Amino acid sequence: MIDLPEGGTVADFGDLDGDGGDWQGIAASGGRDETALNLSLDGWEGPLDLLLELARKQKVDLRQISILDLVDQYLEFIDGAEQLPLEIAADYLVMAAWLAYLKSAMLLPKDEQEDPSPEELALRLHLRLQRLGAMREAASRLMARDRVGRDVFLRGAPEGLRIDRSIAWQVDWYDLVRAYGQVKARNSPAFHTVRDRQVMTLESALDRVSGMLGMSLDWVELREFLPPGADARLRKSAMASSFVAALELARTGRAELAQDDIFGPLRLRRVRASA
Amino acid sequence: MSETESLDRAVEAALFASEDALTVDQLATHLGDVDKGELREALARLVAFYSERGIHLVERAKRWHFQTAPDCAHLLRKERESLRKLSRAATEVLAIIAYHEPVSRAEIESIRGVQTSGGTLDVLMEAGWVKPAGRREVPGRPVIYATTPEFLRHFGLESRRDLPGIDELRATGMLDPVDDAFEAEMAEAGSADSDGESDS
Amino acid sequence: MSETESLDRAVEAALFASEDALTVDQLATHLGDVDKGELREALARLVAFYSERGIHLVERAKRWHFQTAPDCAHLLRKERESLRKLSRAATEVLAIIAYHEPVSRAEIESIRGVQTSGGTLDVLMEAGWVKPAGRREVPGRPVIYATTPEFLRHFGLESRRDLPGIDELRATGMLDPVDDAFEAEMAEAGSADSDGESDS
Repeated sequence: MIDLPEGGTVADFGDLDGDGGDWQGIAASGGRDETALNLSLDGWEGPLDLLLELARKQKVDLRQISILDLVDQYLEFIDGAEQLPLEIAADYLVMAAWLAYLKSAMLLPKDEQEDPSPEELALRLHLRLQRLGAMREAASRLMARDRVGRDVFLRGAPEGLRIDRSIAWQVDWYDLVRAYGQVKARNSPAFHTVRDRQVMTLESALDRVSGMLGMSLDWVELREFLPPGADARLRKSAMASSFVAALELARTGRAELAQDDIFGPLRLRRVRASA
Repeated sequence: MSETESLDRAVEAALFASEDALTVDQLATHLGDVDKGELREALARLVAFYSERGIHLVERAKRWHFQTAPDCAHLLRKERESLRKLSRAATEVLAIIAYHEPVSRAEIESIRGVQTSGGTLDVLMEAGWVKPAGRREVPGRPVIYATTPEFLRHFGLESRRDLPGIDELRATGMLDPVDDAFEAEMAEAGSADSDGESDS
Repeated sequence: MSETESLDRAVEAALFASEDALTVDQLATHLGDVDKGELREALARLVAFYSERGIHLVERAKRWHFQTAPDCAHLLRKERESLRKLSRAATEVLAIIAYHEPVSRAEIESIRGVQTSGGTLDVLMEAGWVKPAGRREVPGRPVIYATTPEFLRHFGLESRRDLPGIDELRATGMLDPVDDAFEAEMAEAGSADSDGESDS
């Protein structure tokens, strides 16, 4: 087993017994890394965590720890931890390698040092440890507060405040009457009447046009054949029928057609009997 | 802090946090075998202390608990009115009742041309606009419904005779062509019907 | 009974009876639109009135509730199931979220130097202490986390300003990212070098 003293100021963290769950005392089902680490490393959560605990062992302010000492302690610890399962060891070994490099770099004369300088690397490590340490401290102070359900308690059996909602239904006179109108309209028998629409049949147009042609020898505009005073719809129908009648009369040789320009007025004239 | 004060505080906290009313015995055990005589004195002091407050310490069937002062009880239940528009189905049923009262549910349905759920009538009765008005003396003796004085008040009517007649409705275009009404009906069916009326 | 007494009793009763802590707004509405200024005065009077009692009136995250006095804990604890204890990982993650919020999982991990299993955040969210608080508008749009009013209530904090030591941590740069701190240190070292002797 790895022999490490208990962490100093973090007594409130109880996860050193290796159960690995997020709630102490609840069977471990937690993260793969946590479970594995706890089994073999007594609860150290990764290399940074281990480094922080080692740093605390120097018993000085975190701001004054010796990085060189820390590197030595870490490497010594990893050396001693022989039976680490490989998959857990990986992170720790990467850190060990990096620290070994850092140490050798720090021992080099200044002008042989590479960029970034080992001092800068060490400073970064230092800053990270400080921040992790600060959060760990804060967490333990937070956990030590008077907590609801542990130190202070809420009312055991509150009566409860109730808001009973009653509904005030809204409808106005217009909605009411209109609704009735719609019911009546929907359900009263509906009578559909087809309006009597005035049309001029082709036969009557033929009669009318040929009759009217007989009365004149001159050209007459097609328009003149329409019944006077007819409403718009009848006029349309009469125009269509009269046009077809005109064509028919022309086809059978009883009338001549003339149109001076496209869409111009269409004119008819009776064909005089050659006989 | 005096010893009695400290005991009072402990009793107070224990009764406050307890989910059940506690007997003197339970309290005594709970607080670490306090003398029961002292405990009773503490309870008496607390009853007096809280007698004018919004919460009282009371004993019921030898068990002690805190409860809201009776005159503050109304604060715990608060009525809140929310306005809601009457659904189309309910409005139609209300209109039919108003024009045809008294009517049975079957008659309402035959006028509306669709089934009417019981919930719709309940809403109208809850609103206070419609009430049962006896039974029709026909087989099955169905309940018949009529409007209430509250209905007239709500719509500002002197009497039901003030409702516009069919001819007036037609004149104002309220008797829409069937297609329009049908379209509106379909639109309504699309939106969820809040009082559960199913128009089939 | 004077008017202030009557208001005090009403506030007392409502807060005693409520299952949840109440904001001043909620209280005002519930008590029938009481003036909020007067309400705050009543709350202040009640805080003072109960300060020496076994139960205290406290404000957490702008919500008010009664709870037992902390020094009565030993009397009440024994019958209670003691709180499940959080794992070290979960307490650290909680602290990091509380002191840095809002913070992404990657940021939490960079402080802890170890991956955070999803289960740890789940535990904190299930406890009701942590909630997702949107996404950080950086590539990948990671979810960011923050604490809840329930967190403040559980740990007896009026607001995040009451987090233990937060002012000092902020002043010493402990809540700044390592990169920022590093830049600052280097800048400082640079200026120190320039007015001191340079050794290379």
